[in-house]
Amino acid sequence: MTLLSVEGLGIGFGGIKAVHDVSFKVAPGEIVSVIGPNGAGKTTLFNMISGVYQPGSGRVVLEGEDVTGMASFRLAQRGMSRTFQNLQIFQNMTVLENAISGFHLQERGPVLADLLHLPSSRRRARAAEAGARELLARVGLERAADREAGNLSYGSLKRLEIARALAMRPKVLLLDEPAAGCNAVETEEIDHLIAEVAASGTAILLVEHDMKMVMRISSHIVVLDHGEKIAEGAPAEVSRNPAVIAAYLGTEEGADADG
Amino acid sequence: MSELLQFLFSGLTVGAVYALVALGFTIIYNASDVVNFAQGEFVMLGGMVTWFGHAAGLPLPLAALVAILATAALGVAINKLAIEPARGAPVVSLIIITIGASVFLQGAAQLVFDKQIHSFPAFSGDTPLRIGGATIQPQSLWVIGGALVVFAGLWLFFTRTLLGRAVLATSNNRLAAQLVGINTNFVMTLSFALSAGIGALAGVLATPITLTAYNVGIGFALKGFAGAMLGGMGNPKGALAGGFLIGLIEALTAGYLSSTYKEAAAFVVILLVLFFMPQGLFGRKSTERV
Amino acid sequence: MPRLTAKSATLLVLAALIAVTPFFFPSGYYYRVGALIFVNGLAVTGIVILTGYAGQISLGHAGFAGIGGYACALAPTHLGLHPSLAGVLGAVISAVLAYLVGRPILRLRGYYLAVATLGFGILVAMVLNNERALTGGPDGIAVPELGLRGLLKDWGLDLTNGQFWYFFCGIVLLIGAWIALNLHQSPGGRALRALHGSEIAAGTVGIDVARVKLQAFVISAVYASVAGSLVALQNKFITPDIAGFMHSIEMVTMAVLGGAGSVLGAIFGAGILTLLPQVLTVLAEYEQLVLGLVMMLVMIFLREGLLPSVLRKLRGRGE
Amino acid sequence: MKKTLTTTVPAALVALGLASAASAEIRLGASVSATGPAAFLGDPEAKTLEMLVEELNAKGGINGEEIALVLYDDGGDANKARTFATRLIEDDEVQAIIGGTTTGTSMSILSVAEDAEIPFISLAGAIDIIQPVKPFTFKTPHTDRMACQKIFEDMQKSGIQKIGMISGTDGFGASMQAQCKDVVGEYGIEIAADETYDPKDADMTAQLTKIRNADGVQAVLNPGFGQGPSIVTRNYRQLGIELPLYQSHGVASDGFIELAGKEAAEGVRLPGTALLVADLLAEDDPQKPVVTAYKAAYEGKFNEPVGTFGGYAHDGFALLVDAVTRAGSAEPAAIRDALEQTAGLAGTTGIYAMSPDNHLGLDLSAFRMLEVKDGRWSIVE
Repeated sequence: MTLLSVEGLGIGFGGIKAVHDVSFKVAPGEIVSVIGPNGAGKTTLFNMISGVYQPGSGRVVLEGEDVTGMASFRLAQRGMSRTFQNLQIFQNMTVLENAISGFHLQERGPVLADLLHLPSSRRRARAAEAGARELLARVGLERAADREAGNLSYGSLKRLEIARALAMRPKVLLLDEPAAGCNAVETEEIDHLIAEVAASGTAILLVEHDMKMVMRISSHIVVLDHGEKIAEGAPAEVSRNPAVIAAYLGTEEGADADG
Repeated sequence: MSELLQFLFSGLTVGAVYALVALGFTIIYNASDVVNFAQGEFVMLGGMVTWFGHAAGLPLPLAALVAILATAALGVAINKLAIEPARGAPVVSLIIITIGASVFLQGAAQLVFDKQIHSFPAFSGDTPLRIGGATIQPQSLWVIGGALVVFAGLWLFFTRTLLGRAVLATSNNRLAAQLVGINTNFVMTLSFALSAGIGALAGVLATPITLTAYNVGIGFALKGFAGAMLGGMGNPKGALAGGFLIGLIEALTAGYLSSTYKEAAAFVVILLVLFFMPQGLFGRKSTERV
Repeated sequence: MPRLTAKSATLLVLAALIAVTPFFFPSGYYYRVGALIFVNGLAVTGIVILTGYAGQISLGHAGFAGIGGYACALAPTHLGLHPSLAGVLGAVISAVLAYLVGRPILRLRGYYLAVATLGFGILVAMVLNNERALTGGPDGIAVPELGLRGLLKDWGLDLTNGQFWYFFCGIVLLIGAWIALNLHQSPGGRALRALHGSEIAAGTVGIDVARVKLQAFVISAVYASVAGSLVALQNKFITPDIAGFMHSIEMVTMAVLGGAGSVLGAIFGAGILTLLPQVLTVLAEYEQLVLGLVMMLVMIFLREGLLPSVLRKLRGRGE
Repeated sequence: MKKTLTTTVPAALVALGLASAASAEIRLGASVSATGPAAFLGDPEAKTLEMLVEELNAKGGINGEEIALVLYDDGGDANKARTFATRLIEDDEVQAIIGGTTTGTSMSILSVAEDAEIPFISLAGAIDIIQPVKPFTFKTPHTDRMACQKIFEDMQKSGIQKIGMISGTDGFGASMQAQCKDVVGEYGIEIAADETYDPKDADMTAQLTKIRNADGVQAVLNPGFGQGPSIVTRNYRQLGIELPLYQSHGVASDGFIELAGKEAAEGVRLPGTALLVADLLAEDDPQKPVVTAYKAAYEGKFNEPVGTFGGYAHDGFALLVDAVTRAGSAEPAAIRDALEQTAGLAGTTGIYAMSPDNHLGLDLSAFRMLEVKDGRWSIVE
């Protein structure tokens, strides 16, 4: 069964093909990783799937519905959520509020009720707060709840972003380098978290440079180079693929550095 | 036909003033992403200082030169004292800082000079030129010529000189520019001096037509800002086109439709253009990096 | 729990200020200044929602104040509405107009949004200026008496005109502040602040950014409109200046100067900028000079605005 | 903390007002637009009032009492004007108010003054200020309507039947435009083209071309003040329009000729006051001494030409001084009664004669039709 299917997706910037004809499928509970050297087009691919960029060609299909180029808030309503390589945290809010905002689709209601502080508005807000606190506990940030989000460490912010993305109970979750900048312990925690989320039935699409992590948790790997898919398959298969090895050898340090 | 020509002359005269102001906006915006609402005050100062110098006995060209240099120096001072310390502030704060500078300069001008309306003689006399049944004042040609020369100069500067490219590089990516060894502080200083100088030049050229007083700046700033945005902020071509376009729309609306709502026409056109082209006519499309 | 007190603390401080300061008033004129501060505070509270919460700029909000003001002048004579209902009508018109105008222009960002809202404000001011037959043109137009003061007198509460408007505007400001504070911690307000933080991230959690921006724009337009109505009713006279560009700038400056992120800060800013020209009458020639300096200095050195910066300093010292 | 609060709050509040002065003086309030869009009018008004008060006090005041002038700058903003009027009355406790440079600010001040029963002498043009008559409100300038009438009378004499109008959209221009359109029919004159310009506009050739091309236009009238009329006059010559050009009293000053340029201004007519032609007045003209003295004092002190608007303030002050002198009291009600009985008072604008149903006291004879000849104002007879 396929939850998300990417079909021949491509985009160009100023005549340069950034991504060209990339296709793959993700099933519920599956962890699919997209890897490739720096500048291979991984984040661009994510931006197209999640509606930040309009694809130049191809289709994105979510649960049988064509959602190509759909605004990201509509994708969210259909169960797609994501995190960002360069954090997109609401710096003007507390940690708790960041997490609560992940519950937007559940807590939103008539704005008039919000303005007048009606019981319905309070009820929605309370429910969201309870959920948010639970999630913060799950990612180990419960004690930072009332701090300004801007004051957190990089690793904590990464986890906060994941918590926010999880708040909406996505059917498919796009994680763009969740472990970048995290130490070994934090990486392992994130590792567990991702596995746990996948186990609950969420499809996960992952971009990650930490190859050990990728090999450990991925059920399927897609390899990009120069915007094109050069290989695809189970971790063991892909790691033996000569084209993949060649691509990585070309940029030796690419395997560990941040993109 | 001669009627249309007359409207076009009117629009070009006024449009050239707007274009000069818009070009001033563009330079500072390119270097610092700041829209300097005090730009109009530079125009006012160009006119007022020239009048003051001329009235005090300086020959007109010398008075004009003094006005341009003094205003350029003032532009540098504004950059050093008000813009540089506020680097990284949100757009709203920057708008208020530059409007604050504008209010301050107006307040200073009314103290240093006075609240009367002033003018000085046109450069080439007041005998209108007749072209195809329409007339134009020689001073209008000075203003139109000034706008074109400044545009050409800027174009050459930005595309043909190392310094000009350094300014563009700074606008694209400040940090990267610093890394390749561009002195971005100098670029900023230069931009403010240039922009203020061009503003003052606009004042010098336009005053024999528009007259000047301590409070004329805000009007120029609004129209110049509108022109720059219509053309696409940051693009000299856009500033030139936007400025002339607003002048022409106003004149043609006044001529053929209603003089009461000629400014409304200009703003309706701006709203429509922005509706279909959110970056203005010649603006760069920006792609957000995430 | 602490958030609850922040909200009630703001309201308490405001209420106390409104109730207690009259005891120190040496003359009736101070009621007038107080009422002006409250009206400006109300308009600025709307800017807090638009700019402080949602991060959007408007340089044309005086246009809505103009609509609210002229509704009170025109609806009673032309439609036979009671002046208070005329104010409500003005708010409705402002809201509808904000909706229609906001839909296309709120797609714009930063300076482009600034120029578009500026254009809107100028168009409104132009219509008020030029449609002399209807609006009285630049000379202005008379506004009928609200009549509430007479009613209160019949009920045994005899206030001077100045006192009445002081307390009336004070109460409306309190209501306005209460609503804005409600919004701050509500789901809807959180969505606004989220898009201020990051529009892209707001989209990924399902926030319909365009729709939420429009909400903020409409709500803030209603604030400006009601403030405009209060000015008109209080002065019993109105001129197109109320919709002018400088008034729009004044509103934004008050909010940002005091601290657009917080309702109390913005009202504080309204107070400062309303008092400034009154204090500076002794040095009238220097008024613009000082105002310009204040605007620059506060924005450069106290970026969050006067009140938040001062509070932070105090707190910093306390710790 | 508590202590500082209780002492600083009242101190700050007191700082808002002026320290209240001794009571053995006449307290005169003024709110004019010394800055803002009407600064061109309000600035000479403020200067005139300050100068005249100083002069009078140097001479010993009225009835032995000095005048204390409290002057505020309302920036042309009606809302501010109302605040200052409230402040003048409630806080400064003035006995009379002069001011209201624009119609909007005058309307704001008058409603406060009427409520408090303080006499108010407005310096603005609109007829609405004194019609219907309000007990405590008076004004010194001619109404815009009278200016229109004076101009149309002159046009009628020259046999002009069709005119074009080009008006500023500022308060002055718009108000006069409306009044002129209102009375033009009485003179058998038709307005064939009706154009406007924004006070900040730099070029009016488009509007003037339209007027020129309108059928059968025999003269052009330009109500407005500030730089607009100067630019209109220049553009008029630039386009080579040969028709008579009428300006309004809004630009009645030597400054206009200077800004428009002597050549362009040549032949322009406008309804002006005696002030502009002080040296041309007959020796027995009752206005001659007043006008000559004011002109000499003002131009000597401020080194800029006198204008109609400063003259309005001069007359407002003269009316007040005259009323207080006659009343022998500076009680607001007494001043009001005396103002209403003003008779034969020569001012710069005209000779004032008030009555219970006329709070202006000027008629058309106060206006003189002036024309620019050889770069100077001259009287048309």
